[in-house]
Amino acid sequence: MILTHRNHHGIDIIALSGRLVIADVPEVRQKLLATVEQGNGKLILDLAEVNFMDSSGLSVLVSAFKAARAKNGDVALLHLNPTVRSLIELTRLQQIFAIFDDEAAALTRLSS
Amino acid sequence: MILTHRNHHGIDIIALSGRLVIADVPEVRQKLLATVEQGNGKLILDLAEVNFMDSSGLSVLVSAFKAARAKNGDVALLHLNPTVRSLIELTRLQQIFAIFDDEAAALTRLSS
Amino acid sequence: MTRVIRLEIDSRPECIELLSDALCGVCRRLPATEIDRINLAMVEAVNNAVEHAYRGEPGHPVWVELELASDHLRVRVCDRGQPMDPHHLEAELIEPDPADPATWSMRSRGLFIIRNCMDEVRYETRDGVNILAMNRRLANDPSA
Amino acid sequence: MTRVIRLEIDSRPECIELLSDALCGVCRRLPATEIDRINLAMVEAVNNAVEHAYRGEPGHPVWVELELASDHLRVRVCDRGQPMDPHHLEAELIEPDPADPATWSMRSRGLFIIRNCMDEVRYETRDGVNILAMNRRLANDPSA
Ligand SMILES: Nc1ncnc2c1ncn2[C@@H]1O[C@H](COP(=O)(O)OP(=O)(O)O)[C@@H](O)[C@H]1O
Ligand SMILES: Nc1ncnc2c1ncn2[C@@H]1O[C@H](COP(=O)(O)OP(=O)(O)O)[C@@H](O)[C@H]1O
Repeated sequence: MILTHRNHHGIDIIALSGRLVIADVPEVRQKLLATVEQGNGKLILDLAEVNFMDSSGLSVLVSAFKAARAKNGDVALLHLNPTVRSLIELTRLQQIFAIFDDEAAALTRLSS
Repeated sequence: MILTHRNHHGIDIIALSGRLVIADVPEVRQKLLATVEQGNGKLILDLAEVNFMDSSGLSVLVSAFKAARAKNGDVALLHLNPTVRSLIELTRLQQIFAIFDDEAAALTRLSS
Repeated sequence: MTRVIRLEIDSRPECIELLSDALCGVCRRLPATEIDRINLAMVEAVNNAVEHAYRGEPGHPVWVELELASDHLRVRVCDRGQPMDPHHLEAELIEPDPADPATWSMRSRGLFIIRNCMDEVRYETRDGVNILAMNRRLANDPSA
Repeated sequence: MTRVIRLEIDSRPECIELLSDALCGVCRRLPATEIDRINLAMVEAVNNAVEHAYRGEPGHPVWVELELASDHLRVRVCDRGQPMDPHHLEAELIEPDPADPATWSMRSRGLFIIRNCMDEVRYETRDGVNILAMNRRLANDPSA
Protein backbone atom coordinates (compact mmCIF):
# COMPACT_ATOMS: atom_id res chain seq x y z
CA MET A 1 0.00 0.00 0.00
CA ILE A 2 2.79 2.49 0.88
CA LEU A 3 4.77 3.12 -2.26
CA THR A 4 7.37 5.74 -1.33
CA HIS A 5 8.15 8.28 1.36
CA ARG A 6 10.42 11.27 0.85
CA ASN A 7 10.96 14.57 2.60
CA HIS A 8 11.24 17.85 0.75
CA HIS A 9 12.40 20.79 2.92
CA GLY A 10 10.47 19.58 5.93
CA ILE A 11 7.36 18.47 4.01
CA ASP A 12 6.65 14.74 3.96
CA ILE A 13 5.47 13.34 0.64
CA ILE A 14 3.96 9.88 0.80
CA ALA A 15 2.74 8.05 -2.27
CA LEU A 16 0.18 5.28 -1.80
CA SER A 17 -0.90 2.68 -4.34
CA GLY A 18 -3.52 0.06 -5.02
CA ARG A 19 -6.59 -0.26 -2.83
CA LEU A 20 -7.02 1.85 0.30
CA VAL A 21 -9.57 -0.30 2.09
CA ILE A 22 -10.23 -1.94 5.45
CA ALA A 23 -7.58 -4.63 4.98
CA ASP A 24 -4.86 -1.99 4.49
CA VAL A 25 -6.09 0.62 6.94
CA PRO A 26 -4.14 -0.41 10.06
CA GLU A 27 -0.79 -0.38 8.27
CA VAL A 28 -1.41 2.88 6.42
CA ARG A 29 -2.84 4.68 9.46
CA GLN A 30 0.16 3.70 11.54
CA LYS A 31 2.59 4.86 8.87
CA LEU A 32 0.86 8.23 8.36
CA LEU A 33 0.54 8.97 12.09
CA ALA A 34 4.18 8.06 12.70
CA THR A 35 5.23 10.34 9.85
CA VAL A 36 3.21 13.27 11.22
CA GLU A 37 4.56 12.66 14.71
CA GLN A 38 8.20 12.52 13.62
CA GLY A 39 7.94 15.39 11.14
CA ASN A 40 6.50 18.88 10.99
CA GLY A 41 2.92 17.79 10.45
CA LYS A 42 3.09 18.91 6.83
CA LEU A 43 2.05 16.03 4.64
CA ILE A 44 1.36 15.54 0.96
CA LEU A 45 -0.42 12.31 0.04
CA ASP A 46 0.12 11.35 -3.58
CA LEU A 47 -2.84 9.15 -4.52
CA ALA A 48 -2.06 8.81 -8.25
CA GLU A 49 -1.72 5.03 -7.94
CA VAL A 50 -4.72 4.54 -5.63
CA ASN A 51 -7.42 3.09 -7.82
CA PHE A 52 -10.02 2.26 -5.17
CA MET A 53 -10.85 3.72 -1.79
CA ASP A 54 -13.71 3.11 0.62
CA SER A 55 -14.91 5.01 3.70
CA SER A 56 -12.29 3.31 5.87
CA GLY A 57 -9.68 4.81 3.54
CA LEU A 58 -11.31 8.22 3.98
CA SER A 59 -11.10 7.76 7.74
CA VAL A 60 -7.35 7.25 7.45
CA LEU A 61 -6.99 10.49 5.52
CA VAL A 62 -9.05 12.28 8.17
CA SER A 63 -7.02 10.86 11.04
CA ALA A 64 -3.80 12.06 9.37
CA PHE A 65 -5.45 15.48 8.94
CA LYS A 66 -6.39 15.61 12.64
CA ALA A 67 -2.89 14.68 13.73
CA ALA A 68 -1.36 17.24 11.35
CA ARG A 69 -3.67 20.01 12.56
CA ALA A 70 -2.78 19.21 16.18
CA LYS A 71 0.79 20.22 15.24
CA ASN A 72 -0.43 23.27 13.28
CA GLY A 73 0.37 21.39 10.08
CA ASP A 74 -1.81 20.41 7.14
CA VAL A 75 -2.49 17.60 4.69
CA ALA A 76 -2.73 18.07 0.94
CA LEU A 77 -4.00 15.44 -1.49
CA LEU A 78 -2.27 15.08 -4.82
CA HIS A 79 -3.25 13.42 -8.10
CA LEU A 80 -6.71 12.07 -7.37
CA ASN A 81 -8.02 9.78 -10.06
CA PRO A 82 -11.69 10.29 -11.04
CA THR A 83 -13.02 7.48 -8.82
CA VAL A 84 -11.24 8.73 -5.72
CA ARG A 85 -12.08 12.34 -6.51
CA SER A 86 -15.77 11.62 -6.78
CA LEU A 87 -15.71 9.76 -3.44
CA ILE A 88 -13.99 12.74 -1.77
CA GLU A 89 -16.49 15.14 -3.31
CA LEU A 90 -19.48 12.99 -2.42
CA THR A 91 -18.42 13.08 1.24
CA ARG A 92 -17.46 16.82 0.98
CA LEU A 93 -13.95 16.22 2.23
CA GLN A 94 -12.63 18.67 -0.33
CA GLN A 95 -13.82 21.20 2.28
CA ILE A 96 -11.01 20.25 4.65
CA PHE A 97 -8.34 18.87 2.32
CA ALA A 98 -6.42 21.01 -0.11
CA ILE A 99 -6.40 19.09 -3.39
CA PHE A 100 -3.77 19.50 -6.11
CA ASP A 101 -2.90 18.03 -9.46
CA ASP A 102 0.54 19.56 -9.33
CA GLU A 103 3.15 18.70 -6.72
CA ALA A 104 4.87 22.11 -6.89
CA ALA A 105 1.57 23.83 -6.06
CA ALA A 106 1.02 21.51 -3.10
CA LEU A 107 4.55 22.19 -1.84
CA THR A 108 4.03 25.94 -2.12
CA ARG A 109 0.79 25.72 -0.15
CA LEU A 110 2.30 23.65 2.65
CA SER A 111 5.45 25.82 2.83
CA SER A 112 3.50 28.98 3.57
CA MET B 1 -24.24 -16.47 -30.98
CA ILE B 2 -24.90 -16.59 -34.75
CA LEU B 3 -23.43 -13.48 -36.27
CA THR B 4 -23.96 -13.82 -40.01
CA HIS B 5 -24.78 -16.42 -42.66
CA ARG B 6 -23.97 -16.02 -46.33
CA ASN B 7 -23.64 -18.36 -49.29
CA HIS B 8 -20.76 -18.18 -51.72
CA HIS B 9 -21.21 -20.31 -54.87
CA GLY B 10 -22.89 -23.11 -52.91
CA ILE B 11 -20.64 -22.92 -49.88
CA ASP B 12 -22.27 -21.77 -46.65
CA ILE B 13 -20.21 -19.40 -44.55
CA ILE B 14 -21.42 -18.91 -40.99
CA ALA B 15 -19.72 -16.57 -38.56
CA LEU B 16 -20.24 -17.18 -34.86
CA SER B 17 -19.39 -14.84 -32.02
CA GLY B 18 -19.03 -14.70 -28.25
CA ARG B 19 -19.11 -17.83 -26.15
CA LEU B 20 -19.84 -21.23 -27.69
CA VAL B 21 -20.94 -23.06 -24.53
CA ILE B 22 -23.75 -25.21 -23.17
CA ALA B 23 -26.21 -22.33 -22.93
CA ASP B 24 -25.84 -21.58 -26.66
CA VAL B 25 -25.45 -25.10 -27.98
CA PRO B 26 -29.10 -25.92 -28.78
CA GLU B 27 -29.56 -22.79 -30.91
CA VAL B 28 -26.25 -23.13 -32.74
CA ARG B 29 -26.60 -26.87 -33.37
CA GLN B 30 -30.04 -26.37 -34.85
CA LYS B 31 -28.85 -23.55 -37.10
CA LEU B 32 -25.82 -25.50 -38.36
CA LEU B 33 -27.76 -28.69 -39.01
CA ALA B 34 -30.50 -26.81 -40.84
CA THR B 35 -27.89 -25.08 -42.98
CA VAL B 36 -26.21 -28.37 -43.89
CA GLU B 37 -29.56 -29.94 -44.65
CA GLN B 38 -30.75 -27.12 -46.90
CA GLY B 39 -27.39 -26.61 -48.61
CA ASN B 40 -24.66 -28.69 -50.21
CA GLY B 41 -23.08 -29.79 -46.95
CA LYS B 42 -20.12 -27.49 -47.60
CA LEU B 43 -19.70 -25.27 -44.57
CA ILE B 44 -17.14 -22.73 -43.44
CA LEU B 45 -17.37 -21.72 -39.78
CA ASP B 46 -15.73 -18.37 -39.12
CA LEU B 47 -14.78 -18.40 -35.43
CA ALA B 48 -12.86 -15.10 -35.38
CA GLU B 49 -15.27 -13.61 -32.86
CA VAL B 50 -15.59 -16.71 -30.68
CA ASN B 51 -13.52 -15.99 -27.60
CA PHE B 52 -14.45 -19.01 -25.50
CA MET B 53 -15.51 -22.54 -26.30
CA ASP B 54 -16.02 -25.61 -24.14
CA SER B 55 -16.45 -29.29 -25.00
CA SER B 56 -20.14 -28.79 -25.70
CA GLY B 57 -19.09 -26.27 -28.35
CA LEU B 58 -16.72 -28.86 -29.82
CA SER B 59 -19.60 -31.33 -29.95
CA VAL B 60 -21.59 -28.88 -32.07
CA LEU B 61 -18.72 -28.59 -34.52
CA VAL B 62 -18.49 -32.37 -34.69
CA SER B 63 -22.21 -32.81 -35.25
CA ALA B 64 -22.07 -30.32 -38.14
CA PHE B 65 -19.12 -32.30 -39.52
CA LYS B 66 -21.04 -35.58 -39.30
CA ALA B 67 -24.04 -34.10 -41.07
CA ALA B 68 -21.83 -32.58 -43.78
CA ARG B 69 -19.99 -35.84 -44.38
CA ALA B 70 -23.28 -37.68 -44.68
CA LYS B 71 -23.89 -35.45 -47.74
CA ASN B 72 -20.33 -35.91 -48.99
CA GLY B 73 -19.59 -32.38 -47.85
CA ASP B 74 -17.05 -31.01 -45.43
CA VAL B 75 -16.58 -28.41 -42.69
CA ALA B 76 -13.68 -25.98 -42.56
CA LEU B 77 -12.84 -23.82 -39.55
CA LEU B 78 -11.67 -20.29 -40.16
CA HIS B 79 -9.85 -17.73 -38.00
CA LEU B 80 -9.33 -19.60 -34.75
CA ASN B 81 -8.10 -17.40 -31.95
CA PRO B 82 -5.31 -18.88 -29.79
CA THR B 83 -7.64 -20.08 -27.02
CA VAL B 84 -9.96 -21.91 -29.38
CA ARG B 85 -7.05 -23.25 -31.43
CA SER B 86 -5.39 -24.77 -28.39
CA LEU B 87 -8.67 -26.44 -27.36
CA ILE B 88 -9.05 -27.93 -30.86
CA GLU B 89 -5.46 -29.14 -30.81
CA LEU B 90 -5.70 -30.55 -27.28
CA THR B 91 -8.64 -32.69 -28.38
CA ARG B 92 -6.94 -33.52 -31.76
CA LEU B 93 -9.90 -32.26 -33.77
CA GLN B 94 -7.51 -30.66 -36.26
CA GLN B 95 -7.29 -34.28 -37.53
CA ILE B 96 -10.81 -34.10 -38.92
CA PHE B 97 -11.33 -30.35 -39.48
CA ALA B 98 -9.51 -28.41 -42.16
CA ILE B 99 -8.38 -25.21 -40.47
CA PHE B 100 -7.66 -21.95 -42.28
CA ASP B 101 -6.63 -18.41 -41.49
CA ASP B 102 -7.63 -17.26 -44.94
CA GLU B 103 -11.17 -17.40 -46.30
CA ALA B 104 -10.08 -17.74 -49.93
CA ALA B 105 -8.05 -20.85 -49.08
CA ALA B 106 -11.01 -22.36 -47.23
CA LEU B 107 -13.27 -21.66 -50.21
CA THR B 108 -10.79 -23.26 -52.61
CA ARG B 109 -10.60 -26.36 -50.45
CA LEU B 110 -14.37 -26.77 -50.18
CA SER B 111 -14.90 -26.09 -53.91
CA SER B 112 -12.70 -28.97 -54.95
CA MET C 1 -33.90 -13.25 -18.26
CA THR C 2 -32.87 -12.79 -14.62
CA ARG C 3 -29.80 -14.61 -13.40
CA VAL C 4 -28.39 -14.88 -9.89
CA ILE C 5 -24.96 -15.64 -8.51
CA ARG C 6 -24.08 -15.81 -4.84
CA LEU C 7 -20.59 -14.92 -3.61
CA GLU C 8 -19.50 -15.91 -0.11
CA ILE C 9 -16.44 -15.18 2.02
CA ASP C 10 -15.36 -15.53 5.60
CA SER C 11 -15.67 -12.35 7.69
CA ARG C 12 -12.03 -11.36 7.26
CA PRO C 13 -10.93 -7.98 5.81
CA GLU C 14 -8.44 -9.59 3.44
CA CYS C 15 -11.21 -11.58 1.73
CA ILE C 16 -13.31 -8.53 0.82
CA GLU C 17 -11.15 -7.86 -2.24
CA LEU C 18 -12.19 -11.26 -3.61
CA LEU C 19 -15.82 -10.10 -3.54
CA SER C 20 -14.83 -6.90 -5.38
CA ASP C 21 -12.94 -8.84 -8.01
CA ALA C 22 -15.81 -11.31 -8.52
CA LEU C 23 -18.40 -8.51 -8.69
CA CYS C 24 -16.34 -6.54 -11.22
CA GLY C 25 -15.99 -9.71 -13.31
CA VAL C 26 -19.74 -10.37 -13.27
CA CYS C 27 -20.49 -6.71 -14.13
CA ARG C 28 -17.80 -6.41 -16.81
CA ARG C 29 -20.26 -5.38 -19.50
CA LEU C 30 -21.41 -2.28 -17.58
CA PRO C 31 -19.73 1.11 -18.00
CA ALA C 32 -16.71 1.55 -15.70
CA THR C 33 -18.29 4.32 -13.64
CA GLU C 34 -21.33 2.13 -13.05
CA ILE C 35 -19.15 -0.78 -11.91
CA ASP C 36 -17.25 1.59 -9.60
CA ARG C 37 -20.32 2.77 -7.74
CA ILE C 38 -21.90 -0.67 -7.42
CA ASN C 39 -18.59 -2.08 -6.20
CA LEU C 40 -18.17 0.76 -3.69
CA ALA C 41 -21.69 0.25 -2.30
CA MET C 42 -21.08 -3.47 -1.95
CA VAL C 43 -17.71 -2.98 -0.24
CA GLU C 44 -19.22 -0.52 2.26
CA ALA C 45 -22.01 -2.95 3.09
CA VAL C 46 -19.58 -5.86 3.47
CA ASN C 47 -17.28 -3.72 5.64
CA ASN C 48 -20.24 -3.07 7.95
CA ALA C 49 -21.11 -6.76 8.15
CA VAL C 50 -17.50 -7.62 9.04
CA GLU C 51 -16.88 -4.68 11.41
CA HIS C 52 -20.27 -4.19 13.05
CA ALA C 53 -22.49 -7.23 12.59
CA TYR C 54 -19.63 -9.60 13.51
CA ARG C 55 -17.66 -7.01 15.55
CA GLY C 56 -14.50 -7.73 13.59
CA GLU C 57 -14.57 -11.44 14.40
CA PRO C 58 -13.42 -13.80 11.64
CA GLY C 59 -15.01 -17.21 11.11
CA HIS C 60 -18.49 -16.05 10.08
CA PRO C 61 -20.11 -16.07 6.64
CA VAL C 62 -20.75 -12.90 4.65
CA TRP C 63 -22.42 -13.40 1.31
CA VAL C 64 -23.53 -11.27 -1.59
CA GLU C 65 -26.33 -12.14 -3.96
CA LEU C 66 -26.12 -10.48 -7.36
CA GLU C 67 -29.29 -10.51 -9.40
CA LEU C 68 -28.72 -9.43 -12.99
CA ALA C 69 -31.69 -8.39 -15.06
CA SER C 70 -31.91 -6.43 -18.28
CA ASP C 71 -32.83 -3.17 -16.53
CA HIS C 72 -31.43 -3.47 -13.01
CA LEU C 73 -28.81 -5.05 -10.81
CA ARG C 74 -29.84 -6.06 -7.33
CA VAL C 75 -27.14 -6.58 -4.69
CA ARG C 76 -27.99 -8.19 -1.36
CA VAL C 77 -25.28 -8.23 1.30
CA CYS C 78 -26.11 -10.77 3.99
CA ASP C 79 -24.76 -11.80 7.38
CA ARG C 80 -25.87 -13.77 10.45
CA GLY C 81 -24.44 -11.32 12.98
CA GLN C 82 -25.93 -8.64 15.16
CA PRO C 83 -28.73 -6.76 13.39
CA MET C 84 -28.37 -3.06 12.68
CA ASP C 85 -30.74 -0.43 13.99
CA PRO C 86 -32.36 0.56 10.66
CA HIS C 87 -32.32 4.23 11.70
CA HIS C 88 -28.63 4.31 10.83
CA LEU C 89 -29.71 4.09 7.19
CA GLU C 90 -31.20 7.56 7.30
CA ALA C 91 -28.26 9.31 8.95
CA GLU C 92 -27.16 12.44 7.15
CA LEU C 93 -23.59 13.28 6.30
CA ILE C 94 -21.76 15.52 8.75
CA GLU C 95 -20.54 18.50 6.69
CA PRO C 96 -16.80 18.77 7.26
CA ASP C 97 -15.94 22.29 8.37
CA PRO C 98 -12.25 23.22 8.46
CA ALA C 99 -12.92 25.56 11.40
CA ASP C 100 -14.76 22.98 13.51
CA PRO C 101 -12.80 19.90 14.64
CA ALA C 102 -16.03 18.27 15.82
CA THR C 103 -16.97 17.78 12.16
CA TRP C 104 -13.73 15.98 11.30
CA SER C 105 -15.44 12.66 11.73
CA MET C 106 -13.60 9.45 11.18
CA ARG C 107 -16.75 7.38 10.75
CA SER C 108 -20.37 7.27 9.61
CA ARG C 109 -19.90 7.72 5.89
CA GLY C 110 -20.55 4.13 4.75
CA LEU C 111 -24.33 4.11 4.70
CA PHE C 112 -24.44 7.62 3.21
CA ILE C 113 -22.17 6.44 0.40
CA ILE C 114 -24.35 3.38 -0.18
CA ARG C 115 -27.50 5.50 -0.42
CA ASN C 116 -25.81 7.76 -2.92
CA CYS C 117 -24.41 5.01 -5.13
CA MET C 118 -27.59 2.99 -5.41
CA ASP C 119 -31.18 3.80 -6.36
CA GLU C 120 -32.96 1.93 -3.58
CA VAL C 121 -31.63 0.59 -0.27
CA ARG C 122 -33.53 -1.52 2.26
CA TYR C 123 -32.45 -3.35 5.38
CA GLU C 124 -34.23 -6.29 6.95
CA THR C 125 -33.60 -9.21 9.25
CA ARG C 126 -35.31 -12.48 8.46
CA ASP C 127 -34.72 -15.86 10.12
CA GLY C 128 -31.52 -14.59 11.69
CA VAL C 129 -30.15 -13.29 8.39
CA ASN C 130 -29.52 -9.55 8.06
CA ILE C 131 -29.94 -8.34 4.50
CA LEU C 132 -28.92 -4.99 3.08
CA ALA C 133 -30.72 -5.02 -0.25
CA MET C 134 -29.64 -2.46 -2.84
CA ASN C 135 -30.98 -1.88 -6.31
CA ARG C 136 -29.41 -0.08 -9.23
CA ARG C 137 -31.43 0.73 -12.32
CA LEU C 138 -29.48 0.23 -15.51
CA ALA C 139 -29.60 1.77 -18.94
CA ASN C 140 -27.33 -0.94 -20.41
CA ASP C 141 -28.31 -4.57 -20.16
CA PRO C 142 -25.47 -6.26 -18.20
CA SER C 143 -26.34 -9.66 -19.64
CA ALA C 144 -26.46 -8.59 -23.29
CA MET D 1 -1.94 -15.96 3.04
CA THR D 2 -4.64 -18.26 1.72
CA ARG D 3 -8.00 -16.75 0.89
CA VAL D 4 -11.22 -18.47 -0.17
CA ILE D 5 -14.31 -17.33 -2.03
CA ARG D 6 -17.32 -19.45 -2.81
CA LEU D 7 -19.43 -18.86 -5.92
CA GLU D 8 -22.86 -20.43 -6.20
CA ILE D 9 -25.45 -20.64 -8.97
CA ASP D 10 -28.59 -22.54 -9.75
CA SER D 11 -28.13 -25.55 -12.06
CA ARG D 12 -29.14 -23.67 -15.21
CA PRO D 13 -26.91 -23.40 -18.30
CA GLU D 14 -27.41 -19.65 -18.59
CA CYS D 15 -25.95 -19.08 -15.12
CA ILE D 16 -22.63 -20.78 -15.87
CA GLU D 17 -21.31 -17.65 -17.56
CA LEU D 18 -21.68 -15.81 -14.24
CA LEU D 19 -19.27 -18.30 -12.67
CA SER D 20 -16.81 -17.73 -15.52
CA ASP D 21 -17.03 -13.96 -15.14
CA ALA D 22 -16.57 -14.14 -11.37
CA LEU D 23 -13.65 -16.56 -11.65
CA CYS D 24 -11.93 -14.40 -14.27
CA GLY D 25 -12.38 -11.37 -12.01
CA VAL D 26 -10.89 -13.16 -9.01
CA CYS D 27 -7.97 -14.43 -11.12
CA ARG D 28 -7.36 -11.11 -12.92
CA ARG D 29 -3.73 -10.90 -11.79
CA LEU D 30 -2.78 -14.21 -13.46
CA PRO D 31 -1.51 -14.39 -17.05
CA ALA D 32 -4.35 -14.61 -19.58
CA THR D 33 -3.44 -18.13 -20.75
CA GLU D 34 -3.49 -19.31 -17.14
CA ILE D 35 -6.93 -17.77 -16.56
CA ASP D 36 -8.15 -19.40 -19.79
CA ARG D 37 -7.21 -22.92 -18.74
CA ILE D 38 -8.50 -22.60 -15.18
CA ASN D 39 -11.76 -21.13 -16.48
CA LEU D 40 -12.13 -23.90 -19.06
CA ALA D 41 -11.55 -26.62 -16.45
CA MET D 42 -14.12 -25.03 -14.15
CA VAL D 43 -16.70 -24.66 -16.91
CA GLU D 44 -16.28 -28.32 -17.93
CA ALA D 45 -16.76 -29.45 -14.32
CA VAL D 46 -19.81 -27.22 -13.84
CA ASN D 47 -21.28 -28.44 -17.16
CA ASN D 48 -20.98 -31.99 -15.85
CA ALA D 49 -22.67 -31.12 -12.56
CA VAL D 50 -25.56 -29.47 -14.42
CA GLU D 51 -25.88 -32.08 -17.20
CA HIS D 52 -25.01 -35.31 -15.44
CA ALA D 53 -25.21 -34.92 -11.65
CA TYR D 54 -28.56 -33.10 -11.91
CA ARG D 55 -29.55 -34.60 -15.31
CA GLY D 56 -30.19 -31.15 -16.76
CA GLU D 57 -32.70 -30.28 -14.05
CA PRO D 58 -32.72 -26.65 -12.83
CA GLY D 59 -33.37 -25.72 -9.20
CA HIS D 60 -30.29 -27.33 -7.64
CA PRO D 61 -27.17 -25.68 -6.24
CA VAL D 62 -23.81 -25.84 -7.99
CA TRP D 63 -21.00 -24.09 -6.19
CA VAL D 64 -17.33 -23.43 -6.78
CA GLU D 65 -14.79 -22.85 -4.04
CA LEU D 66 -11.71 -20.91 -5.12
CA GLU D 67 -8.76 -21.12 -2.78
CA LEU D 68 -6.03 -18.61 -3.66
CA ALA D 69 -2.58 -19.13 -2.25
CA SER D 70 0.78 -17.70 -3.29
CA ASP D 71 1.81 -20.81 -5.21
CA HIS D 72 -1.42 -22.51 -6.24
CA LEU D 73 -5.08 -22.06 -7.02
CA ARG D 74 -7.47 -24.76 -5.89
CA VAL D 75 -10.89 -25.03 -7.54
CA ARG D 76 -13.58 -27.27 -6.08
CA VAL D 77 -16.74 -27.76 -8.09
CA CYS D 78 -19.50 -29.14 -5.88
CA ASP D 79 -23.03 -30.47 -6.31
CA ARG D 80 -25.59 -32.53 -4.38
CA GLY D 81 -26.69 -34.61 -7.35
CA GLN D 82 -25.96 -38.10 -8.53
CA PRO D 83 -22.33 -39.10 -7.88
CA MET D 84 -20.05 -39.90 -10.79
CA ASP D 85 -18.32 -43.22 -11.27
CA PRO D 86 -14.72 -42.07 -10.61
CA HIS D 87 -13.47 -44.33 -13.43
CA HIS D 88 -14.71 -41.71 -15.87
CA LEU D 89 -11.83 -39.53 -14.68
CA GLU D 90 -9.27 -41.83 -16.25
CA ALA D 91 -10.92 -42.17 -19.65
CA GLU D 92 -8.56 -41.52 -22.54
CA LEU D 93 -9.34 -39.31 -25.48
CA ILE D 94 -10.71 -41.01 -28.57
CA GLU D 95 -8.33 -40.06 -31.40
CA PRO D 96 -10.46 -38.58 -34.18
CA ASP D 97 -9.72 -40.37 -37.45
CA PRO D 98 -11.17 -38.80 -40.62
CA ALA D 99 -11.54 -42.27 -42.14
CA ASP D 100 -13.42 -43.78 -39.19
CA PRO D 101 -16.83 -42.27 -38.34
CA ALA D 102 -16.88 -44.23 -35.08
CA THR D 103 -14.19 -41.86 -33.76
CA TRP D 104 -16.20 -38.74 -34.53
CA SER D 105 -17.42 -38.64 -30.99
CA MET D 106 -19.72 -35.90 -29.78
CA ARG D 107 -18.98 -36.46 -26.11
CA SER D 108 -16.43 -37.54 -23.52
CA ARG D 109 -13.95 -34.73 -23.83
CA GLY D 110 -14.79 -32.76 -20.67
CA LEU D 111 -12.85 -34.78 -18.10
CA PHE D 112 -9.90 -35.18 -20.48
CA ILE D 113 -9.79 -31.41 -20.90
CA ILE D 114 -9.96 -30.91 -17.14
CA ARG D 115 -7.05 -33.31 -16.54
CA ASN D 116 -5.00 -31.48 -19.14
CA CYS D 117 -5.70 -27.99 -17.87
CA MET D 118 -5.01 -28.66 -14.22
CA ASP D 119 -2.10 -30.26 -12.32
CA GLU D 120 -4.11 -32.47 -9.98
CA VAL D 121 -7.71 -33.64 -10.18
CA ARG D 122 -9.60 -35.66 -7.57
CA TYR D 123 -13.23 -36.63 -7.21
CA GLU D 124 -14.97 -37.53 -4.00
CA THR D 125 -18.41 -37.69 -2.45
CA ARG D 126 -18.78 -36.69 1.18
CA ASP D 127 -22.02 -36.23 3.14
CA GLY D 128 -24.01 -36.17 -0.09
CA VAL D 129 -21.79 -33.53 -1.70
CA ASN D 130 -19.86 -34.46 -4.84
CA ILE D 131 -16.60 -32.58 -5.15
CA LEU D 132 -14.36 -32.35 -8.17
CA ALA D 133 -11.21 -30.87 -6.66
CA MET D 134 -8.64 -29.44 -9.05
CA ASN D 135 -5.32 -27.85 -8.28
CA ARG D 136 -3.17 -25.60 -10.41
CA ARG D 137 0.38 -24.75 -9.38
CA LEU D 138 1.28 -21.14 -10.07
CA ALA D 139 4.48 -19.32 -10.81
CA ASN D 140 2.86 -15.92 -10.23
CA ASP D 141 1.23 -15.12 -6.92
CA PRO D 142 -2.45 -14.35 -7.75
CA SER D 143 -2.89 -12.36 -4.54
CA ALA D 144 0.21 -10.18 -4.90
N1 LIG E 1 -24.22 -4.38 9.25
C1 LIG E 1 -24.32 -3.68 10.42
N2 LIG E 1 -24.62 -4.31 11.57
C2 LIG E 1 -24.72 -3.61 12.69
N3 LIG E 1 -24.55 -2.28 12.80
C3 LIG E 1 -24.25 -1.59 11.71
C4 LIG E 1 -24.12 -2.26 10.46
N4 LIG E 1 -23.82 -1.32 9.54
C5 LIG E 1 -23.75 -0.16 10.17
N5 LIG E 1 -24.02 -0.29 11.49
C6 LIG E 1 -24.08 0.82 12.48
O1 LIG E 1 -24.32 2.03 11.74
C7 LIG E 1 -23.28 2.97 11.96
C8 LIG E 1 -23.03 3.79 10.70
O2 LIG E 1 -22.48 2.96 9.71
P1 LIG E 1 -21.66 3.56 8.49
O3 LIG E 1 -22.43 4.70 7.92
O4 LIG E 1 -21.37 2.46 7.55
O5 LIG E 1 -20.34 4.17 9.09
P2 LIG E 1 -19.18 3.48 9.92
O6 LIG E 1 -19.27 2.00 9.74
O7 LIG E 1 -17.95 4.08 9.35
O8 LIG E 1 -19.45 3.93 11.34
C9 LIG E 1 -22.08 2.15 12.42
O9 LIG E 1 -21.19 2.90 13.20
C10 LIG E 1 -22.77 1.05 13.21
O10 LIG E 1 -23.07 1.47 14.52
N1 LIG F 1 -20.56 -34.60 -12.32
C1 LIG F 1 -20.92 -35.79 -12.87
N2 LIG F 1 -21.86 -36.53 -12.29
C2 LIG F 1 -22.21 -37.70 -12.84
N3 LIG F 1 -21.65 -38.22 -13.94
C3 LIG F 1 -20.71 -37.55 -14.57
C4 LIG F 1 -20.27 -36.29 -14.06
N4 LIG F 1 -19.30 -35.85 -14.86
C5 LIG F 1 -19.13 -36.77 -15.82
N5 LIG F 1 -19.96 -37.80 -15.66
C6 LIG F 1 -20.00 -39.00 -16.53
O1 LIG F 1 -18.73 -39.10 -17.19
C7 LIG F 1 -18.89 -39.10 -18.61
C8 LIG F 1 -17.71 -38.36 -19.27
O2 LIG F 1 -17.78 -36.99 -18.93
P1 LIG F 1 -17.04 -35.92 -19.82
O3 LIG F 1 -15.66 -36.37 -20.10
O4 LIG F 1 -17.16 -34.61 -19.11
O5 LIG F 1 -17.79 -35.85 -21.20
P2 LIG F 1 -19.31 -35.58 -21.56
O6 LIG F 1 -19.92 -34.89 -20.40
O7 LIG F 1 -19.22 -34.74 -22.79
O8 LIG F 1 -19.88 -36.93 -21.83
C9 LIG F 1 -20.23 -38.44 -18.85
O9 LIG F 1 -20.82 -38.81 -20.05
C10 LIG F 1 -21.02 -38.91 -17.64
O10 LIG F 1 -21.53 -40.21 -17.85
